[in-house]
Amino acid sequence: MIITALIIAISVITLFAVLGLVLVYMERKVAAFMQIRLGPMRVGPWGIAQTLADTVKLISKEDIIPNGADKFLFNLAPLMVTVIATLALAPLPFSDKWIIWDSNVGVFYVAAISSLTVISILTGGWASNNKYSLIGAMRSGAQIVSYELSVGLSLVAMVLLSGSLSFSDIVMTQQDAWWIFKGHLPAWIAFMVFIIASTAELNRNPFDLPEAESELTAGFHTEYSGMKFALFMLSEYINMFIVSAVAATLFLGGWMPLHFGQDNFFNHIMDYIPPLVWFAGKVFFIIFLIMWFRWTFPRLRIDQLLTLEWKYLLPISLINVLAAAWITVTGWHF
Amino acid sequence: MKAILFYIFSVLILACGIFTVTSRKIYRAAIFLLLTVVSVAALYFLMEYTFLGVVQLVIYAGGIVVLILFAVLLTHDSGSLLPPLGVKRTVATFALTGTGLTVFLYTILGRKVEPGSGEFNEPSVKMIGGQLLDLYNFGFVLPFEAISILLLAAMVGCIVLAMKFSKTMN
Amino acid sequence: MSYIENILSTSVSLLKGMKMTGYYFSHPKEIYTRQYPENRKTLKLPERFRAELTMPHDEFNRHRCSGCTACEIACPNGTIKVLTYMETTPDNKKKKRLDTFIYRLSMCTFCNLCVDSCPSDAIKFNQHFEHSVTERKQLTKVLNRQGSTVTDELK
Amino acid sequence: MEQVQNIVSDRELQGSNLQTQEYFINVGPQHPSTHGVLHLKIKLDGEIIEDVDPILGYIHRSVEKMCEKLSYRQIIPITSRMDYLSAHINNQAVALAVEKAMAVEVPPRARAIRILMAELTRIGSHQLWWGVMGMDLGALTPFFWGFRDREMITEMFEETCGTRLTMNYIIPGGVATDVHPDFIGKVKNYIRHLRKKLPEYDEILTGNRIFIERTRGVGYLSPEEAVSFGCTGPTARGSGVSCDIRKWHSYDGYDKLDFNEVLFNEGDNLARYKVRIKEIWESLRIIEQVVENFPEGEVMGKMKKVIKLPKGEFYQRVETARGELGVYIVSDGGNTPYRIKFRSPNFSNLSVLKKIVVGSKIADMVATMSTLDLVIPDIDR
Repeated sequence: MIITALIIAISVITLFAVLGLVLVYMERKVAAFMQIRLGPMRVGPWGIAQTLADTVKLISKEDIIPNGADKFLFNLAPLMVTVIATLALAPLPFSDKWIIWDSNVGVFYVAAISSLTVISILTGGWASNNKYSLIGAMRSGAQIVSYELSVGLSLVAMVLLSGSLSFSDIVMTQQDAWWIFKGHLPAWIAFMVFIIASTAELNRNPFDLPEAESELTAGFHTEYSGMKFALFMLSEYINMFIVSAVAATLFLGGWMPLHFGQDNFFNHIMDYIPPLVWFAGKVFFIIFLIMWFRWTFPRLRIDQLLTLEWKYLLPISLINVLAAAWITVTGWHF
Repeated sequence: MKAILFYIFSVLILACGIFTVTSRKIYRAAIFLLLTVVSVAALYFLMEYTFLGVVQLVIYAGGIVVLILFAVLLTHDSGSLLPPLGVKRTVATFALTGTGLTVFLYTILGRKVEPGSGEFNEPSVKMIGGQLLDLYNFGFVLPFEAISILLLAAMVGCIVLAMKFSKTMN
Repeated sequence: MSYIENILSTSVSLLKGMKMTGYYFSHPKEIYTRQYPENRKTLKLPERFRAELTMPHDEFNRHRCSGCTACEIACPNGTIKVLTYMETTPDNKKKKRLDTFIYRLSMCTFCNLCVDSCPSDAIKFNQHFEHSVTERKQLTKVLNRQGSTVTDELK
Repeated sequence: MEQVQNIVSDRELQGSNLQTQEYFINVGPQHPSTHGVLHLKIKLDGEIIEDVDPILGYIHRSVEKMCEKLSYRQIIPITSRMDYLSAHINNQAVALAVEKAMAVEVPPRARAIRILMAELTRIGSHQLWWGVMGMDLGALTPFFWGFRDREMITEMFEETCGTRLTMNYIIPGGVATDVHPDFIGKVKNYIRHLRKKLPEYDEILTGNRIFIERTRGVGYLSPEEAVSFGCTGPTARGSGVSCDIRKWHSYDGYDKLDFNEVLFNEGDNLARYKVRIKEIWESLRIIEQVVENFPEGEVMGKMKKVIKLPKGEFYQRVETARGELGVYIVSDGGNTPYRIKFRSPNFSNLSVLKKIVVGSKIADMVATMSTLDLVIPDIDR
């Protein structure tokens, strides 16, 4: 048991490192291409080793703790944010066999863990003893707490449709078709609300108010440098991966191949592609979508951010839950 | 393995609990409270009572501690040390906690605890949900609805209190 | 009803923006980046580009500066310092000769006034734009070469 | 309900027992939204701005005093460094003032070149501003698109003037050199390019709902205030104040060209934004007209080698990309000015900041500062 635990721990850490490297590189390339630039080109062919070089740089940088900061909490915050991101990884099914912890309350668990992220941001912002950081922390508090509702409700809609809280069960219910195809309008609406609200929970543009570059310089992590900053950044990308994985699992069938109808030639071809590839493909599609948002839209103002949640997303997702319940009760989905 | 984890978490709970009440920085106290709450959730997970563990995380860590932190952030001077307790207060606190501990131990020790069968089955989520919204079979639909209405009333009250009324509205 | 219209029109406007960025993402031909140190060989600077003041010397190590200090006067911020000495020519006339032509690159604003004011076209700007040096004093340059003389026509 | 209202208003009247603290933040001198070394002391109530106190002087170089020591020809390169995004137009202002004082006739080709350069400068400045505006609102992509289009203008400048930013090209009597032989062709190409790319600006930013929400109704500047604070340029024209110097006090032959003064009456950030976008279109029209009838001939009028202004006071104003730039020269008959004063548009435009951002949110202040289009070296000089 200890050996299994060790193997899992090592593979999770490896996954973290690789994901961090790949996603940062991907973000920079996506941004560059949208901005008619080439992006990193120097380190390795097409700049592939750029993020590796950046990591080395970040490790070797001086670790600055500002005067008057609460040292204990200042050091704790980046650790907390990384640990929370790690915890949320546990119940996600990467393929039909690869799942760390097949929990029967997986969806609920991920929602619960992701609600803790705000604490580390609040702590980081408060402990920095910087006014910009404090404003950023306050903003992120208001933002994450409100958007959690919409995320939760869109999850509830999907849980209603699939009738289970367990990720592996939810994937199994999509054997014939993904929920986005057979869930009618409620699944679509839940998908969109989930993507929007989780972008907000990730503090990414257009909802990046806690770090608003042009207003608060870097918001809650203004004072962080070196590896501590890297941990904040890493956990942002890990969280992005988790959100995309959840969306892929709930709406796009997780590791399930694309199937149309019953037992035909097309389905058999699709079955040859390994489940892990399906899963990764879907996850990276959603990650790309979130990146696309970031490099297109301007940032919202704080009151508009809250208006969007409380006047639009929340009522819509409440009605959507009702509709999903109706569909489930009447059995309208295929 | 489980026993080791149990002791680790128990020590964490106790230590963080003590730090929570002795820390003189209010924000640190809240963070220690968070660690306590999360460690309790970890114990639930250890007992494979995952649903309760998750509920613990959502309500206590994700809800109450965040609320406390928010309140702390909104107050200025949250970074300065709280004044140390006076002698009177220290004595009173010790007396109160001592009484509580005595009552608690008395009750626990007075009862004979039977060792369980060893097998423990977590009620499925479906069962919990069914029981919560059941009209019959000792279901909890009435308290559930009553609490819903109470919370709704509280929410409306909050909004009314927080709303700013312009002079022209009067 | 305006509620739903609002949502729809917003989505349309946002999708338009995403279409634009998507267009550029999928058309790498539009990329405008020029990779500078790599393209040094193909880099073409316009002939009028002003990068650094130089004093051209011919093959006999002769320059065209008569040491009249017109450039020094024309310079708005004292970039140029012309040091001269008096030389007695064979026919016993006293003539001003250039000793050292000091050019402080760190102060130059590349306004071209010195070149404009020069009566004998002794100085001009070249296209060597890579100015970075490791020490500040390297930015102070002497433009006339070691042992150089003035051309015959200005003698 | 009424009772609740009474309770609330009573509590408001008595003053709450809760103590709130004013929150001071220093924005700048190094801050991404000030685009230079501007320092704003801001008093905050939560997210809402209660007071703004701009502190200037971090980049003061005493340009005016320096100019008293310099000849009129030497002043030109110094002026390029005030509003570095309108370098050509700054040069033009001094050149025009000197020409006015000496009553020098500028050849038509030089005048056409001046208009071309000025309008290209205006387009380039507005493009840079457009990109930066997007960046201030959190959209980074427009920044690069704006810079791409401005880069082409800068390259044309580089080819003709020899420099990219600080030109020293428009000088008393005409222009320093004739344009590069390729210049006209490149301008024509550029017009074609920009006519294709400008609608993209609208698609990514102007039409975007988030952008509209962020700018519409924000930072309202009434026409009366615009006039009383001395605002000029797109800032005032967004409030419906007609102040285009090219129309009202035409110079260098602008009166012979067909173009409109862009006016919007809303007075908010969106109006100021639209003014600038429309001005790019108008500038394109001007450039097209000039390019079609590009005169031949000399580019330099009859100027003496040493410029000496007659005794007296001379004033000349021009329309830079940011508003009215005035040059006031007092001459004692020598070859240097006795006193020179620049009326810079940015100083007046900044002074209105406090008036329009108090009561709005921090994010609105960033957007408003962005639409005022401040160039800090021009404020401090």
